[in-house]
Amino acid sequence: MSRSAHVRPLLGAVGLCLLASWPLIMSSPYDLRLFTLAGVFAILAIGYQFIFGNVGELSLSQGAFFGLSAYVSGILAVKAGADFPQSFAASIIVCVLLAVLVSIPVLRLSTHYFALATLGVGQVLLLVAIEWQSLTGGAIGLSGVPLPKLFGVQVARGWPLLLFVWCFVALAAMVAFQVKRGLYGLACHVVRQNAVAARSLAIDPDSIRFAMFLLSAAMAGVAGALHAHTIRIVSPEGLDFKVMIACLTMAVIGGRTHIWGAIAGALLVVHLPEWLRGFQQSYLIITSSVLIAILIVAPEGLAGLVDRLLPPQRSKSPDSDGLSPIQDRTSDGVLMPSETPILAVRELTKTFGGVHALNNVSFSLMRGSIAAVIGPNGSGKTTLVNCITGNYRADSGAILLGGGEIGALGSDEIAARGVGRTFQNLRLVDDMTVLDNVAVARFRAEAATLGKSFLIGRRDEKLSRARSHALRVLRRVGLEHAADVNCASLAHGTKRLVEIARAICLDPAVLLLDEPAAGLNETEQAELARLLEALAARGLTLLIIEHNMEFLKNLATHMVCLDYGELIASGRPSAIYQDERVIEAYVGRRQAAEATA
Amino acid sequence: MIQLLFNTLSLAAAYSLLAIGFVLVLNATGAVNLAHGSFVVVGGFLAAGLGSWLKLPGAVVLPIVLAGMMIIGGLLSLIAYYPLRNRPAVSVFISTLSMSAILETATLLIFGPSPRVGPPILSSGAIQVGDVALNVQSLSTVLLAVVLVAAQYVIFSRTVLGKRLRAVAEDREMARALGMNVNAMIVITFGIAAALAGAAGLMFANTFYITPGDGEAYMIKTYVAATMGGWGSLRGAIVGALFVAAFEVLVPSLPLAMPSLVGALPSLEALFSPIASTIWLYLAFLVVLFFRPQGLFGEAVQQRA
Amino acid sequence: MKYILETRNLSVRYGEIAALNELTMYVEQGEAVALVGANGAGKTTLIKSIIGLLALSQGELLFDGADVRAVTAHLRARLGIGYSPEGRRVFPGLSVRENLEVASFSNAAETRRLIDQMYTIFPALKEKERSLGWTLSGGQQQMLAVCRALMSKPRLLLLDEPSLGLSPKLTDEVLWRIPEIAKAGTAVVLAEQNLTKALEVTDRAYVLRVGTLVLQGASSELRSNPSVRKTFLGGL
Amino acid sequence: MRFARRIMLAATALLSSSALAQETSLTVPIIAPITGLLALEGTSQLNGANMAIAHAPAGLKIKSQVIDSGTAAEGGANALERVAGDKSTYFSVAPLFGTQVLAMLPVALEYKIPILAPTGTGPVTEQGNPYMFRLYPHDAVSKAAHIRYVVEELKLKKAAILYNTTGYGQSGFKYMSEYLTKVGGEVIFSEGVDLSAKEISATLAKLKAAKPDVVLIQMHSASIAMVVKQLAAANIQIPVVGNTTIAMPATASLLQPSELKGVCAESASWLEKGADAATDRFINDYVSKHGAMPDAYAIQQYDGLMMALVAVKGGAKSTEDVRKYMSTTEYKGVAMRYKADAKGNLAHSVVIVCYDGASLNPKLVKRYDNVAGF
Repeated sequence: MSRSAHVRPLLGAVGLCLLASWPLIMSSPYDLRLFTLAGVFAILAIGYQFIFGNVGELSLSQGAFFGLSAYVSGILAVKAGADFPQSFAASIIVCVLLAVLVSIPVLRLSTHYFALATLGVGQVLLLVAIEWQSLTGGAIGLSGVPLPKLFGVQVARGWPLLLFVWCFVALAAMVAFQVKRGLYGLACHVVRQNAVAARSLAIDPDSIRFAMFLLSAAMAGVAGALHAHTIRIVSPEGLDFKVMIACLTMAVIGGRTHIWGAIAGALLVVHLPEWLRGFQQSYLIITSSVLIAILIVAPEGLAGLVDRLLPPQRSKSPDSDGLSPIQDRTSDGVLMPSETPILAVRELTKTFGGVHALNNVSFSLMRGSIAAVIGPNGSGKTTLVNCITGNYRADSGAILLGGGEIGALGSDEIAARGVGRTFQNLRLVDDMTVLDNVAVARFRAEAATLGKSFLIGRRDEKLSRARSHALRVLRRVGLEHAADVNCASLAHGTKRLVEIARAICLDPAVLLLDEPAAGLNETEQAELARLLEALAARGLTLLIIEHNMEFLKNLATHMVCLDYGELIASGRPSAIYQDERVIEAYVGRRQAAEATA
Repeated sequence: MIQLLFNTLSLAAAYSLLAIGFVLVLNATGAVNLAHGSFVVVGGFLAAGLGSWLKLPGAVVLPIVLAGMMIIGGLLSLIAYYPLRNRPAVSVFISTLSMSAILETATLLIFGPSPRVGPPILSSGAIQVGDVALNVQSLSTVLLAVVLVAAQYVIFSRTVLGKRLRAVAEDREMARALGMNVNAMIVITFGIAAALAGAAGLMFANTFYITPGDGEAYMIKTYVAATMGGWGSLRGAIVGALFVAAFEVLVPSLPLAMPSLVGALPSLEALFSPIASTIWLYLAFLVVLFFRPQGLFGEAVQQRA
Repeated sequence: MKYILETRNLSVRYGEIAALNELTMYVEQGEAVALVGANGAGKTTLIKSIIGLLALSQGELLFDGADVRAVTAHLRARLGIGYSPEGRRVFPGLSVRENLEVASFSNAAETRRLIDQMYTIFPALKEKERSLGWTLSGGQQQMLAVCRALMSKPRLLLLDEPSLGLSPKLTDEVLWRIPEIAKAGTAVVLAEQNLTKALEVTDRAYVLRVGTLVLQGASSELRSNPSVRKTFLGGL
Repeated sequence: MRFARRIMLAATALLSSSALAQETSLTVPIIAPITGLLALEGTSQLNGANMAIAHAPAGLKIKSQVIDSGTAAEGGANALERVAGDKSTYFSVAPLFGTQVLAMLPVALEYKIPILAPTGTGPVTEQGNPYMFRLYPHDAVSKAAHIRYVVEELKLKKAAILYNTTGYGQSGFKYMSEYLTKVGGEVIFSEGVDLSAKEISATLAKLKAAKPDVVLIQMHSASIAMVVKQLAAANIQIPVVGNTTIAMPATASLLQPSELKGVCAESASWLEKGADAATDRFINDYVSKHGAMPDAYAIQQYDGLMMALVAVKGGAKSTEDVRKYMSTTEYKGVAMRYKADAKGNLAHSVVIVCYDGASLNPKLVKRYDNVAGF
């Protein structure tokens, strides 16, 4: 840690110096040209990281946007005599418009269907470019695209063009940096790693994916326009699948989430074949072998390799002192247990392939109460939680939150209305700190948007507020000391607490906990019970799924028992513990028979 | 028109071999093998080389091609899949793409850049059936594809090895825990996939010739067929192949089926050019996915909830 | 006395989390042993580490007196460890018969004989012989999973939660075969949440709690031991 | 004896080194697409260029540098930029791939370096670039001859045109349809086929239904062979006049002589043994090295590069000298006489060859010299 703390900044400085001195040392026009082209592709790859890296979608249309933008720029410049700012702007706009159009049918598809559908976009554009000869010049393309001209100043080839392009690289890197570092970037990270968890935190993965797709397209637009004005010809080769492959290779080889990884990937993928040109045809074999070797040695790309050798230093958590206090729904302390049900489930039924996972289940929760759902494995407890939180859609029945029907809402919307949850199999983001895992729950409350994240100043105020809020929640659950630790390195019990803290940070009215005590030792269980009681005392309503009766014994104020999807008992714990059907469901019929005999 | 239907069938037969191999690997490893198109190239050149050297028909050369391709497929899995098996799926995406560049460049270096013609499966020429001349090559392509698909079916449903290959594809961890050597099974699966693609290469090399750069087009068609049919479904792969072949042959020949319509509106002709048909294929693909996001046949294995 | 299975201070970690803590246990030839404990006690972890799907972080694992820590899962299975996993995991696209065939490493005639033997244990499977795995009911799948594990003629059979999701009647049907199997010479390790039934069908039992062994003894004794119920069920 | 031999060796070494001192050293960059979809034509180009270097006039010390331009549009331009600054580089061989040449033109202009490209695609010499030299007849030239042969010799006017949807195919189609209309002919069917398309029976069925007198083709090697083969297989007895690729030995070897019966092709150049010593030397060396007759790309590249080498041998000391020589001098190569017009087009002859159905070697049937476009 301390070694890498010193080495990383040094490495960064050396890398930057190397990057800056590269064209100074290798200063032949040829080297400058390659460096310029690498810059163009770096922009393309940085843009691709938004969709492929930030939200982890394998899009194969980045090349199509790149080629399209080149065509728009080229056609406007050659046929309409547009100047650079015009053709540049138009290219980006056209790309974004196409992205909007494409995203309607395509964004809802999953993985490979998405990949192929986006690939299809490129193929169609390629064919159109070849066929529409009057506009595009057909297969041979359109030549005579001028060098960029800005405010009447011609950007000459060589150094000026190189600097011009790399200014855009810097700009793209800054945009990417802005998007990644704020609360919005955190939300993207959660969407990529765990879309279900994101929804439970009132983050809509779809709208984030949509925004990232458009941003990727816009960046491809920038790169495509610069490409047209750099190589000064537009042709169908720009739309070829090979461009997409090159872009994907840059992102994977460099590292899909690090900005500098995209730049390194672009430099490498552009230069590698050039360095090996001397081998005539065989250079392709060598280049490909090198790529496979890099994949094997550095599975997370060059950036990932550096991270593995020199783990990044964690930024210190913010000092919550000195920040203005935040409104906290649960901390008002005015909401006393009342007799109005905050959450009511009416005749809920859910079947999976003919098997009733839930059959006509009804119950309701009073504000500030702690209810427990018990039942043997496979009795439908988790299904019940998933129905309430909108992860499953019930076949029939109603779910009312504060009197309003929520059964038809998406899970992010339900979370936004005040239903927080934890998961039986923990759904934390392992490569994020505890603090950030919790802070991301403030996404909705802070109204973080992509647009606002562009304008982040020295630091993201929203993120700072979210973090200090999160820190306060962590303090409440006794995890303040672990705030800067990566979740991956936490013990199981601590992870459970982090998930609870994250759900509390959402500031919910109802909190659903799926087996919160599983894997906790007795001391931890006792602490958890105290915490949950304290939360309930502040007006939070709790619904706990649990096997551990010991844990529930003194905690729950109300209990329901499920067996084979049916609610077989409901009432005070003391009554439930005596219920014959419950004992039978749990311990097995024979024993129950013996007990009564 | 019968002739065209027949050509569609023959093309679809060859594409099915490709798509089936692609899906076999997909199911066994969960990985997309983007070097699959290059197997066609390598197999095609192998067939063309052997055919012109031995002066024997394709059916005789076929066993050698199948054996050679099994070895190449197995080797590919050891280089491009095995070291990356626990890595993100997209790593295999890139490594198999790189392998495809290696395979095609090696083919270029060994055989040169000229297109090559493969030996006919049985013989060239045509059989006259009524007033339709059925090309022997097309006929034998369909026949051979049916034989190979049947052989593939027999292997996978009748032999213990085949059943184990299926078991590995369905649940790798469980297969391992029951004593099956999963890594060896995956190597064999790659081998079978490569052999089927090589056989397709042998068929294509005679009718359409083969050049070292042909892999990408075959790859994309295979990818479309496998996805359209439903990710991981073998039945879907065959239907997908039929779909792709139909858009290649039948759609561009629609003006022949309804000459009056096209005659009335001459500008319509452009809508049935081969290029336009390819565009229609992708649009049809989008439409299929819009209504059936899991492809025509859905995911291969249905789980009981 | 040579044990068919023995663990010494066996520990398993998931990352930094200890899932099993210095577990020492043994299984004798021909006996049925229960592993009981609530959810998350580490039963599945132990079973998976015995078959080789999870690596030990420390400790020893002896099968038939030989150290098998370095032996990969598929070779452990061939050495004679049968495994029926939690959640059954029958091969969904294979027929019942095929599910059995792939797990046998004997010659064809012997495989046929074994399959017939399985059908006599669970006649319900014979009726479904040609049906694909996924179309079976939960109970049938469980029977299939048990039979499949027996196809390699194991000397040790690992059963992980065979009662999960089964009705009491079906649970009985599956669990009551265990004494038979053990009597035929195959030692059985049964991981079960259903305490009562587990203790009914086994000779000895180990009680786990959060990765640690808390109790052990003859099943018949444990059944009447009140602290078992308490450990297992908490306050019930 | 041994001593004497040693002296002899030393003497020869001395002699050769003094000869070396008088040699002109130059670097010849050969930029060609030797991988990818145009690898076949690009390799012919490379073979022709290598042969020219092997046959270079005495007194030139040539270092050749082969650079693959691949398939990307900027492939040629990158490569040119790499070699252009070199003092010993007087000119460069450029790819036959029109798009790449177009991208190279601004670079050539900037470095004032002549580029020699055996491409027929129209626009490359329409950019007013004095450093562009086209070694291959302009499509306007070859297609003019193509159409003249069809209309004047074969007396056929109702044509179906098939072409690949590449720059090469589209350019050929454009000129053919334009010229055919000008001389009173008619294009009654035309279709562009993707280079990677394989199954073309639908196109051929439509072609057959259109009942043309003649089939005109502008396609790459595998595509045109496929068309010829399937026309023969379907027994469609319509005369075929194709482009140069069907006259390439590599293409002919894909077909049976019978399938080629009656097929004619336009080609830039046609060599026959015995014409003169230089031609024989070229053919013999080429065949012995590559096992096949040179095709038009190899021949045109050989002639064009040789012309530039002769310029250097003749005293050209700079890129500018080479440009002057190339644009003003008439040069007789093995295939034809080359004389640049104002736009840098060097080749103006076209031949028509036909297959007789008995061999895979076509016969010359018509030569058009100094063809102008319509």
